[in-house]
Amino acid sequence: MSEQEHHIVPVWLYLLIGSTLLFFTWVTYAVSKIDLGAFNTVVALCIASFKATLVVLIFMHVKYTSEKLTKAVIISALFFLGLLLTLSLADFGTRNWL
Amino acid sequence: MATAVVPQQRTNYLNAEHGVKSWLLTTDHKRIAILYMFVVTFFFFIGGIYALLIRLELLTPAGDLVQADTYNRLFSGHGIVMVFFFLIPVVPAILGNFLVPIMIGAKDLAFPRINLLSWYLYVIAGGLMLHVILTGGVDTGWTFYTPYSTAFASPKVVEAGMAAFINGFSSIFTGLNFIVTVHRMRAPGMTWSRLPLFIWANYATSLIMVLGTPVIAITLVLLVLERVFRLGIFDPKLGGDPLLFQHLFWFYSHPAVYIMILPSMGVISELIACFSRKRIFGFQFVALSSVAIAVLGFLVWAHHMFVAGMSVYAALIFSFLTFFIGVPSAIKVFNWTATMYKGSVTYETPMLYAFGFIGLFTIGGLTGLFLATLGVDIHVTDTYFVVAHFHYVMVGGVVMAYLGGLHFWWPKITGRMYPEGMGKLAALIGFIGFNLTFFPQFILGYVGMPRRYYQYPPEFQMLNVLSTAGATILGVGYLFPMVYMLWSLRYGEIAPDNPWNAAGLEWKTTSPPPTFNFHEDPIVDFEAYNYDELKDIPDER
Amino acid sequence: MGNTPFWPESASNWAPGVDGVYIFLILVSAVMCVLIFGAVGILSVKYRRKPGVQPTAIEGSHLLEITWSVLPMFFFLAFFLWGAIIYFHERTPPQGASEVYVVAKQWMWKIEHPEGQREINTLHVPVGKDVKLIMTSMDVIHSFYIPAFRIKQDVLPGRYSILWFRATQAGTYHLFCAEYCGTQHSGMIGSIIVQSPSEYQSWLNGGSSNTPLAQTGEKAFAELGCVTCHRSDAQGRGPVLTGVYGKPVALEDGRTVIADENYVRESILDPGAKIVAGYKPVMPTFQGIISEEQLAALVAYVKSLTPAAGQPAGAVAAKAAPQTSKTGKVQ
Amino acid sequence: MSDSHVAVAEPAHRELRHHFVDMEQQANTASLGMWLFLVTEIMFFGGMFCAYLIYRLKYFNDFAAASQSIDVRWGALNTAVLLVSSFTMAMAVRCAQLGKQKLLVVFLLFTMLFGATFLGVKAKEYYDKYEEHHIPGLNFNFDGKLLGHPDYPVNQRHTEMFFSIYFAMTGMHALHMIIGLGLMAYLIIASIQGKFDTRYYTPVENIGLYWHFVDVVWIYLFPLLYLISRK
Repeated sequence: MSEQEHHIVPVWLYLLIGSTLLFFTWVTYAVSKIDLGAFNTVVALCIASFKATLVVLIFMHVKYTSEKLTKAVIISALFFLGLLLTLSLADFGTRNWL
Repeated sequence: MATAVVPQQRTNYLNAEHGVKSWLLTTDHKRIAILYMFVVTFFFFIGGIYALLIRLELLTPAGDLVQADTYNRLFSGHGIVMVFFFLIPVVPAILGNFLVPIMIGAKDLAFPRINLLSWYLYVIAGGLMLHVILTGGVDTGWTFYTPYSTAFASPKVVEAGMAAFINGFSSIFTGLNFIVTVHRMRAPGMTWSRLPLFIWANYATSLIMVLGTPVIAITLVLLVLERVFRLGIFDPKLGGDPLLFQHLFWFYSHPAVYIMILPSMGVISELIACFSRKRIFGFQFVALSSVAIAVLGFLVWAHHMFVAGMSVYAALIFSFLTFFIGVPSAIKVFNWTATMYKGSVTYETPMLYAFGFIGLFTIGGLTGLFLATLGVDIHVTDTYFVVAHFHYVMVGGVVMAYLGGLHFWWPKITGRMYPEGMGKLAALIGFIGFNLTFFPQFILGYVGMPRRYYQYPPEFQMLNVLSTAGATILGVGYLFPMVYMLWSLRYGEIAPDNPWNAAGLEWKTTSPPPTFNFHEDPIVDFEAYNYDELKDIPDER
Repeated sequence: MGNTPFWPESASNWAPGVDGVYIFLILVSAVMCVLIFGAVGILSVKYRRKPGVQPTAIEGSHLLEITWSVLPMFFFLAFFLWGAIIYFHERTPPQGASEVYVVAKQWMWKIEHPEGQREINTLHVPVGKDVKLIMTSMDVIHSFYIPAFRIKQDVLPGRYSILWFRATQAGTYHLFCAEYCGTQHSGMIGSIIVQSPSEYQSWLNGGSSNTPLAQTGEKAFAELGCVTCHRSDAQGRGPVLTGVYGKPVALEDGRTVIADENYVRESILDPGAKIVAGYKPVMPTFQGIISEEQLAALVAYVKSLTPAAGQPAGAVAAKAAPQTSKTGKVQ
Repeated sequence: MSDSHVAVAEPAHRELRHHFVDMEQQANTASLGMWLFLVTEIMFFGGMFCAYLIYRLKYFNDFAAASQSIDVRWGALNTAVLLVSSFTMAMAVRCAQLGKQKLLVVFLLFTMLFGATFLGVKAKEYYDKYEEHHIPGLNFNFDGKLLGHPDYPVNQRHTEMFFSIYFAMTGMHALHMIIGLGLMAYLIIASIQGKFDTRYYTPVENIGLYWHFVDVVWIYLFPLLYLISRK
């Protein structure tokens, strides 16, 4: 980031995020022991996405960048990844329908 | 802009430094473009020789010129070399590399050393492919379909796959470089609405390179893992689903045809504007249609798989979506045509190529509709109809545009004019030869001749003979420019800075440009294609 | 056959429809070509450079842009719908079609008729009868293509691909492999011989006496020991197979699948994949034990098990489920 | 050729490349380039996630059984190790921003240490799989039982596919880690040589982005590969 505007994240925030991430890793592990049926996977992926979002926003400074382009780049990557997964599933998921 | 100095005495990017090292270690985008031109042309030759041998074998119904296995290696080599080593890099890596920074008023691409790395990756991949060719070749077709490639084909498929993999990274880095350059390196005043359409087209292409190419890269890695270590991913014998390979392959390889055609469309926009002396009709629509094609291109890939055993519902979805990509392509053709309205049209060689492009691309695009239509596709897919269709788009379209663009910017690149009369003749020969080669293949396809056949029932011979005859004319049409272009390097007329009296930043610098492109940092205070402001300048020469 | 054809022969129920869309497409394309090339020709000549005449700056026209974006969509929609309807019919084989099994391998087509006739690279079919091909491959992907019928279907290893048609014109037609499959790809060709029903009948009757496919399957069913568990009285360890084909089957994990050819095939080769509700996964796999031909015979036999008169189809399986307690659930 | 634009404001930084106007443009350019590279990485791993997703849905029971043969404790430990390394990397970038060169080296060393720990644990896991004959294509033998039917074996081929995908994904991830360690070593050398200051620390920042990305991939790999229907 540029010298004028680069944001120095305070150490306490990094520590907080770091420990939150570790805590939720433990949560993932603990929840996996409980039988929630199909929701085990849902919960695990939700936690993973939460953790990933924290890493991207704080550790990777996306929250602090004034550059909209960075956000656009990330969103478009997720969009096209979503296309790959959903349109492939459109085939594999409906093959036995007929 | 200073114009008083005699062109020959000025230092330019060609004579700024001398020696092999100054070329092989250069980070100047213009020199790298020249490096690409050498290697890409070389691979075009290799692919062309393959094409020639294929057409010779198909002259007679019996398999008589070569062995069946040899023939399979011929069409596979032709496909791999032409797609990965010619069509994908030809316009972006040569013309794009040379022009993108100049057209936006930058000194170089954003990452000059990565640009050179791209070229080296391309050369390494090309060397690997050449090694495959010289040690027996690969027999999978350019599509590498599993389980044939992972369990049956010649073991060379591993090396060929790696060649395509490495080449993919060359393409990724070029695309990445272009996107960053367009975002970050524009000269003061060069707003997005002032960007030439060639830049828009290359930007859209770069999006596909960055988003699509990694998927083919990992697919090839998985293919190699399955082939070498028998990791079960695609092979049904190991529990896999071969259709997954086809999905992943076409997720890249369908958008890849837009990697090939989009920059060519950008070239055509430049040519038509210049030789009609007008701003492109519906500029914003043409610009945005490039981006629309890039995005929609990712929604249609499975139309290659209608008979592959895919879900009926998925086929319906993909067929439906495929038609939408016809719209932005049609927008381009209509707008190019409308640009000539109330223009001042001249018929220099580049314009003839542009006419040729519109003709061939229109036919190629319309036959694309046939293939998007499910019932018809079932009959014509995997036949010569498909072969004809994609040659109309990819060879008719891309090569026409490349040659048109090369003639147009030749004075800028080399500082010499090409011989105009020979140029026109070559354009005409190429157009006739092309149609004679590939139009009969539409008929062949609908009659039912499958592609990748080395021998065929005798009733198909007549059309195949026509096609082979056309191919020889086409070969002349492509070789001829190479001869007179080389000739012009020494004997061609010295080119003025702006021989076409064209708009655009690249014509505001000297021919050839200096190492950092401009003698003074440009400031853009004019719209793209401001031909109405150029009209008072007297006719050149 | 020295004459050069410019149009393929038309010999199946699909040909008129496909040709219809194709001609429609050609007409629309031809009109488009005339319009575009005409416009390019006229504009480029009319507005060629003339001394003293300056070009007029024109920005564009939103109305025009919208018109030529939206107008083609109606044509596109027509192409899509027409093509999709044909395709949907092609993918929904009718009841009562004669079911022929096709096994593709490098580089030949092995064909087995329900009556037990076997052919290689040749397929005899009668005029006017629905024929359904149940195809699989022993090695790589092939594609069964009959240009005169306008139909094509890839043949994949490890599963059945279905294709159906009704021949309308007697004659001999090309059979091609349309998916590249190795050295002799272009040699993997054959003929489709379409005969009048009477000729076809005499072809069927000729030659050595054949055992019908389902009967071969029945024999294999006994020899392989299938019959010990899959008893017809609902007392076996496996589900009753009578009347199962074509009906929905409730699975242990709560899903329901239609028992089509691929389901029967999978159940023989990978019995653990879809366990019928109320049964234990005790069946051993037959992967690698039986050949594609035996498998085809078994599938044909299972399909032939229609319930006796008065007993509604599928009733047995449905009845059997509730009385056996469900063992664990798969999640 | 005059670079008059640049020369007016302040003396050009020694790391300013010829084709940029100032350090800000150069840093923004490099940052965008890195983000786009990460996009390609997302799509690269995306291909494998696609394969994983489809086969997981298709062979759920076999995948679940195979997944349970992996020791989840090692996976959880590795997740924690990698998250901590991400934290130290973030701290390293912070030191670079503030010009604390010595501390920068210390944090980079810690990041390398945790990265190496991750790889060590991964190697141990791989070795366990080798001992258990769970390496596909290499005398693979899986004697797990079908979920809910302890007497009935799972489909060998489909569990083998799970391990194919497991090794492909974790292997590709580990390769990225190894490359990351190499880049980290470069950063340490460069910062000891004094290449970075508060106006130029782009390599630290970009390699940091790369490292966090590799972490994010693992955040998904852990539940997807280790925790399929674990009870």
